[in-house]
Amino acid sequence: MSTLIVVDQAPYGSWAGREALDMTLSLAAFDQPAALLFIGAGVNWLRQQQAPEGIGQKSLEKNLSAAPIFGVETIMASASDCQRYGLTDANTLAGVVTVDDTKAAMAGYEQVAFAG
Amino acid sequence: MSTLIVVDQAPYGSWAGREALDMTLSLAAFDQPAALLFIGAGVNWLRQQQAPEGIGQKSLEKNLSAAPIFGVETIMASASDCQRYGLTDANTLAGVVTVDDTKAAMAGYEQVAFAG
Amino acid sequence: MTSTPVQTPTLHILNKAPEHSRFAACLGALSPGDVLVLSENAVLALPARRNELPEGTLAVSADLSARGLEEAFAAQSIDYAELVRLTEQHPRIISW
Amino acid sequence: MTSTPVQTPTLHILNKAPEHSRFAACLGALSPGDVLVLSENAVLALPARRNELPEGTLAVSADLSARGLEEAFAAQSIDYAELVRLTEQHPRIISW
Amino acid sequence: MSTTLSYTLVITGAPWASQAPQSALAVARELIQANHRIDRVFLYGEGIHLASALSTPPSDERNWPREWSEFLAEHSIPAVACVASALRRGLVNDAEQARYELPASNLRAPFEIAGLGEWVEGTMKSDRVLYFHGSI
Amino acid sequence: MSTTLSYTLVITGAPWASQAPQSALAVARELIQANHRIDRVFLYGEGIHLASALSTPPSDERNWPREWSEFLAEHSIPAVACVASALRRGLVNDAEQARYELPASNLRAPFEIAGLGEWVEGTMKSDRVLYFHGSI
Repeated sequence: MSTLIVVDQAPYGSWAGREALDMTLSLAAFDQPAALLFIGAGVNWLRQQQAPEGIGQKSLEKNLSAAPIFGVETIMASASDCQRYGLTDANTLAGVVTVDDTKAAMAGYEQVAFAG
Repeated sequence: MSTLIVVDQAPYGSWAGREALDMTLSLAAFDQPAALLFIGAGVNWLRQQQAPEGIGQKSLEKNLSAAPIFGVETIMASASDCQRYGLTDANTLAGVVTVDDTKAAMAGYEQVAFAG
Repeated sequence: MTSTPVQTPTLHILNKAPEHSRFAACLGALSPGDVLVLSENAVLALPARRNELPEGTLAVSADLSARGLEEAFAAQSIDYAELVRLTEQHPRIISW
Repeated sequence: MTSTPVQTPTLHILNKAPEHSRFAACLGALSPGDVLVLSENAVLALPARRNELPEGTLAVSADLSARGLEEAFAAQSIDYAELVRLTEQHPRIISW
Repeated sequence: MSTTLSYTLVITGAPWASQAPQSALAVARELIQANHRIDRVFLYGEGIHLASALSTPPSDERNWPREWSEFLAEHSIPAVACVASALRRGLVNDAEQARYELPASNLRAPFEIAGLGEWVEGTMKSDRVLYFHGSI
Repeated sequence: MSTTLSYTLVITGAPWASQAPQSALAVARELIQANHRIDRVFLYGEGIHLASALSTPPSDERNWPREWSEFLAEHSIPAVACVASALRRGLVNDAEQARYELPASNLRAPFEIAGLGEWVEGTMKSDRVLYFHGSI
């Protein structure tokens, strides 16, 4: 059963992105095919050089970068939303696959869920 | 100190509208000039014949209608948002003043606040 | 890697108000044969954005009634029992 | 009834992402002389909707840094001490 | 269709902040009515507040945590609040109270506290997984 | 400007669902630094969860309820959770526990429980009222 977890909420203003990553890592820990798709303001989770110490939070940047090591098969992001938020190859986390057609990306998974 | 409480959240999907009304009524109870402004999806609080028993909630319709009796000086709604959501004189609570210029409406109050 | 497109018709249950960014994301993800059910705040799209909704869009009756919309949109109204039947018929369900 | 327009310049503190309906509502409520400070998720408007923001828009430094935007938008960045000074200078403040 | 299906319900919206617990309960009742099986209810994120033993709404308002716990007990449906979501947000059972030396516990029976593995099992074994999110 | 002003801070966003308590604490510290007076902190709606005595985040994460309560105690700042918001959402003190015969109380000192009148007084008497909402 392949599962796609979708993140559309901006980083640090809510916990939804972290909780989505936890869900994805849990699936992977149980050897379930799992992937992440970032859309809308959610794509901003993928920017390099996040430094949330000043707001008393921990960066998710390392955790996201390490997700493939823990079995998360793909991290995708909407190409148009990345463009809208000024995310380019130069400032986006390595390993993120941008997709032009998020509808097609979603269609590739048997289950699609949001964290909140 | 005149206060305008603004409601922009849709009815029944969250508690913000109720909590906004409670704030407004509290101001009025202390003889503080208070008014309500509904904008965006919040204008739907003002539709007649709300019957939320089926979702286990209480209607706010009577409380809103009675607000002027308890000293709330004005209930305003964005004219363009009412139009967008199909609210007309025929299906809107009595006593609501539609305003074309919400910016000007807000400017008339010393304090402007949201419930959440 | 399971990237073969799943062609199963999907049941989309959408509870966000039309102004919410996830509302538009849901509309953009609909394929022919999918079923869209509006619940909670999303039923407000019937008076507001009716032309953008696919034909056959359904809405939860209790949520329509709560918001004073049951009479105007009775033709599209379904109760919770019918929503359950739709979940029986659709192995693939997305809750937006 | 206090409906005389208040002409005091207003400090607007906006914490919603640019996709949030309250973001647009805030931009629509700005008058000349008002000050707009973006905080939390709203700082994402700097890369996304810069052209729509009024000249002189400020953003909270800690929120820019958190989201990897401090370097690119340092010119508009203010710390919490400067935010407090803005609240001193503006008796009328709206938190969006 | 008269086949019995199994469901996992995931609730991520809190009572009194969202309509999620209400909608989920309405659907859950119909599932039982239609002879389906609810494998488990999983509370995640803000949804964990549904398992509070201390919620005390005004007497003329519905008490969603109480109604949910009665429904779960009546139909012997397992219900779990995600431990990571719950601890952060101040929802703890007796074991967590003891472990972290907290002044009280506030988990309402029959809800239990467990990990995301319970949710993963739902996605693997239940015929359907339904999510109930907040709407803002 | 070196004049001392008085502030009321209203927090409506919950910890671990919003950034509101963090932003409010950062501003509050600067207000004290700048010799201003904080008349009171008022928790409303979802914001009441900041007054939980049971929040137990992982040890490598900040504990906002604890940091807030330490800050309030250090500077003798009154802090109030709205009673209507709190009771619904399962935040109660000993008095409410006794009155409603609840199994526990979970209000963290020095937070207290009181009505919206405290907020109204803030809007009347404080020079500034700052709101800290959730951002979704």
